[in-house]
Amino acid sequence: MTIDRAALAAAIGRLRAAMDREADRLNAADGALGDGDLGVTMTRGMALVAEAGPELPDDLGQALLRCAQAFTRSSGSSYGTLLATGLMAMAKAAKGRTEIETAELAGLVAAARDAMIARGKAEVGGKTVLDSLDAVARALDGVADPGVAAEVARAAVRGALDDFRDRPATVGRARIFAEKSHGMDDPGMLAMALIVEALAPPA
Amino acid sequence: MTIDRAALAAAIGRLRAAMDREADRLNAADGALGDGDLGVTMTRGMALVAEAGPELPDDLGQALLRCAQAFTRSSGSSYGTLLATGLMAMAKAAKGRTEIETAELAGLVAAARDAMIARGKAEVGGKTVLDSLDAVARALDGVADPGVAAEVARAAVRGALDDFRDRPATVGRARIFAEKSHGMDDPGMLAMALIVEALAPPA
Amino acid sequence: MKKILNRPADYVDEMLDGLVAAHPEFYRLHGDSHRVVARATPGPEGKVGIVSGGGSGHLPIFTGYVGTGLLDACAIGDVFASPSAEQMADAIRAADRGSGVLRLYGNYGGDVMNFDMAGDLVEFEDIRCTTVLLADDVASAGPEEREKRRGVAGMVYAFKIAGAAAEAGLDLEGVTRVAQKAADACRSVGAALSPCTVPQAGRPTFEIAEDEMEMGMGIHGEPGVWRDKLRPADAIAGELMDRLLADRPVERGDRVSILVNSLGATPPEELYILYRVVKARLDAAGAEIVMPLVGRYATSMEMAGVSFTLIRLDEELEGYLRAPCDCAFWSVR
Amino acid sequence: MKKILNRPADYVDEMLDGLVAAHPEFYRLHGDSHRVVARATPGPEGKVGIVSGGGSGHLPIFTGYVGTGLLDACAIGDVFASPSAEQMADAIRAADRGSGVLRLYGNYGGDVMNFDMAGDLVEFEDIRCTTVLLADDVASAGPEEREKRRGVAGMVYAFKIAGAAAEAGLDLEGVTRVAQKAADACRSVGAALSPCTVPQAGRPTFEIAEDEMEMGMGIHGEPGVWRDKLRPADAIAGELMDRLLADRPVERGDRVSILVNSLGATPPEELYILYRVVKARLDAAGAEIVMPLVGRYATSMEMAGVSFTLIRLDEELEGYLRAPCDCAFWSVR
Ligand SMILES: Nc1ncnc2c1ncn2[C@@H]1O[C@H](COP(=O)(O)OP(=O)(O)O)[C@@H](O)[C@H]1O
Ligand SMILES: Nc1ncnc2c1ncn2[C@@H]1O[C@H](COP(=O)(O)OP(=O)(O)O)[C@@H](O)[C@H]1O
Ligand SMILES: [Mg+2]
Ligand SMILES: [Mg+2]
Ligand SMILES: [Mg+2]
Ligand SMILES: [Mg+2]
Repeated sequence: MTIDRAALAAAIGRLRAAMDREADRLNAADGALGDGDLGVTMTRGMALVAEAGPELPDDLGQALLRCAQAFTRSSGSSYGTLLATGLMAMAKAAKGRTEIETAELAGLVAAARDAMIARGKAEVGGKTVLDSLDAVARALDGVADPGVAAEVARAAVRGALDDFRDRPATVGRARIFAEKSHGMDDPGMLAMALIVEALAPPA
Repeated sequence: MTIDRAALAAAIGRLRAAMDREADRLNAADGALGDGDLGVTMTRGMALVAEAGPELPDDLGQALLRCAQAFTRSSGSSYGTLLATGLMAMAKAAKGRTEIETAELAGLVAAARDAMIARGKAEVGGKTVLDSLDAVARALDGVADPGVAAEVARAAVRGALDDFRDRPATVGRARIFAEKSHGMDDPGMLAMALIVEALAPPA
Repeated sequence: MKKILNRPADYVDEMLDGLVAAHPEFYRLHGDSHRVVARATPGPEGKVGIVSGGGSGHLPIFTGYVGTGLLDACAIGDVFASPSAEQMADAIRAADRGSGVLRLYGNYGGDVMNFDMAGDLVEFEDIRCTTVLLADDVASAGPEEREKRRGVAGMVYAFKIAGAAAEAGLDLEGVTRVAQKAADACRSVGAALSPCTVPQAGRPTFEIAEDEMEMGMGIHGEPGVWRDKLRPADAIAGELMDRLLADRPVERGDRVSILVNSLGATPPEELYILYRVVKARLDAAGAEIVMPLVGRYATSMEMAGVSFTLIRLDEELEGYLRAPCDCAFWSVR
Repeated sequence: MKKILNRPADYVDEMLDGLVAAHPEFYRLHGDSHRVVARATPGPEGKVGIVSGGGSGHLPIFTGYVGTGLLDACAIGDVFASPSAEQMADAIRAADRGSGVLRLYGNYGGDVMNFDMAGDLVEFEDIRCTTVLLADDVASAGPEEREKRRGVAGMVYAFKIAGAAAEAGLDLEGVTRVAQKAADACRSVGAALSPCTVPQAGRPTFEIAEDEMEMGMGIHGEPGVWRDKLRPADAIAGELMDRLLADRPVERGDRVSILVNSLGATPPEELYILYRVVKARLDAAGAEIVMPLVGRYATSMEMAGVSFTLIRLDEELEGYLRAPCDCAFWSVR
């Protein structure tokens, strides 16, 4: 299976539904360590992305750029801006393409991760969304089968949550709750787990 | 007995001591219905009057003017300003005199009362210091014997307190506590009772 | 509310020390009572003087408005307490440039007695004085007893307009007439959300529940017209406007200015939310808004709440309102 | 604290509506996001533009300082939240007069990401951008990590000085250099007494006992260096000065300006009480105070507390600090 305009549109629909469903959970997770707006960020952002849905161009680069722009318009929250940054990097890589193979996914996720590192000036290992993306990119490396890809990606985001749960937050608003953050999921990592699970649902 | 410079100086001493002694009581009475500064007003004012004491001129008009000025300097509280106003009226009446007879006291108190009515734009009957002075002026009318004068003056200020205790306050800060003021002494009337008792102590 | 202070008894003196230290180009202490503030550079010889005075705790009122095109001097008492007659007399002396002095202040019993007494004191020195009282708070008495009303933020307009008239060279009668016209043209009303603490008393001026407000309350916590649950901003603004306009309706074509004033803690963000309604109401009534003022112009330290002051302008008042003025808290050019 | 508002979600939009309605001579909304405020009359063609931006709730920061000799445009987010990159890009577009735009704002992660992203967005439109970050809060990181410090009231000086440099006709490099010099010359520190409430959160930003204060707390309630019983004014002022001077000592003959700033609810009376100590300390150190600022220049709505900002001036900075500026909240002539 390759990813094309139709697959992207379907994924957007699933993502939007997932974010609407999980908004309260994300707000609560962010409320414990930050300002409690992560659910709002994701539902608002995905609503704007979904609006663009019906008119998505076939060029996947252009299509991903539209998604990125929806996030730059919808809010100024860190997560939204980082997602926009990651989507833009993926858009650049996909420019002119109407189909993308599973084998290319690892590279795209890594590109997003690296752009987000540059934007946010944080590093992998700091208990942020970067660690989720890093785990997914590494898990996908060399995987060409769609089903396997979905499975390892899901396992990777969940694994990242488990690996970092007992570490202190080091970045963003959560940093001032470094003590308290032990044993708690980073809200951005949790959001990425929900995103991956919506993009790659179990068969 | 006539009133002269020496008698005035002695009276000032007694008044100052009385106000120092009763300051808390006056503050408390004013605190219940106003801003709670009446004790401060009286102790500060009498301290300044007492400072002027040693150099009091023989001219009782001039001497009373000094006392009035001490009150205009010491504070801007209503009571201090009214006392200064009354003292000035008495000073005017006593100008050039070195001795005052008991029989003249009623007229002097009435002059003070009238000047204070003009200054404060309130009327007799409103449960204020005016009612105390009015009662004293009326009681002293036609009294020439110092001992009798002292006795009727004391009786008059106490009587005024009793007569007005159950009426509502109508003037000054206490007015907004008209309801609450039933059964409570007006702080300015209470102060005048203490003043009269210090000026005319029981034999 | 918490306060940053040293000894409560020193609050006012230290505040004034800081004020003149920070703005020596505007203010100086006059005389030796330490409670009279005068212009750093006196107005020109022959200018009519304007003094005001009252209790501390209302900055910029009163002292803050000493400046060009505003007041010449000011006597200031303890927090919420009148200055003494002698201090007021000193302020009159500082303000006098040989052409007499207007006493322009709020209608509070103690202040009135002391300013009257101060007038008696300076009479001996041949300083001519007139008086204009602000009695602009419509919640404090009905229209049939207007002279009993408290003076609140209307003072800001009166200081500005009378100050400009004096600067323009009007004589004492002229300045007094203009000030009286300005005072008569002002209507104010406020709503309080939380009290403030008088330093020497050490406790809040009144008690109010965490979800309540009081409509029509005075700036020292004098009782208002109702107390109830806190209402939405638009309802509060609507009722304040209702009360102002009921007391003195505006007519199509009227020119007005409006002051949307914070009592202290209420931030400008909230004043601007209220201003939308103010503007919509005056627009709907067909009035033209001139030089609206939004901010902290007359306060009660850290009290939360707002007041609105509406002034109806004629050509003369508008001219003086727009004239230049300058002090540490307000400058118009 | 009680707030005067309608729906919390409308707080910022309604505030901006009121702001532009009250002061159309200074401000207008630009674009259709409703969150970009620009000068009513744009600066002259060829002038370097200056934009700022950040969360709402800090008036006059940020929006209030759009005006002549100050900012050209500003993007403003929800209370204490960054505006979006697209809104910042719009502010940059509004500010551009053909000679590039300086982004001048406080060092907060979200704002930095968004302003960087905004720069990427306008790069396609050939608008040249530079960046100067304020990182003046000495309590937020040690001197060895200065670039990690939060940006607080130092912005006021930076806006004023950079704004004057742009008005004077310096090019983008020149304005950026002057802004960076001003930012580097600023040190700030604050103390909080009580929190404020973010409308959409509906609860205080932090909890603090009725008799406590927190030294070094950030303007959004970020933790400070100690929390203890409320101290006397002179002790608070002394410690704030100690911290500023420890981070960057002044020397005999230095020319400095100091901002004694209220975080919102703290009244000017208390600022002046503090100013006595500030002046005594700087006098004792042999520094000359130029144009001291005392008031509410950078706030957190109804938060009680103060901050001090000390800036060391050279001839160039002092000239730009004294240059004229004009907006609804501050005017220098
Ligand atoms: N500089 C950064 N680099 C990488 N991830 C970050 C950074 N800042 C925040 N995040 C991620 O974003 C999440 C918080 O996002 P969000 O709630 O939008 O932040 P805010 O509301 O503070 O702007 C964090 O849990 C973290 O995963
Ligand atoms: N206008 C007035 N006329 C007569 N007496 C007055 C007047 N105002 C106040 N008083 C008297 O003064 C007393 C209060 O004095 P004081 O505490 O000095 O007032 P405040 O602190 O409000 O200035 C009252 O109890 C009353 O007797
Ligand atoms: Mg958040
Ligand atoms: Mg946020
Ligand atoms: Mg009293
Ligand atoms: Mg009093």
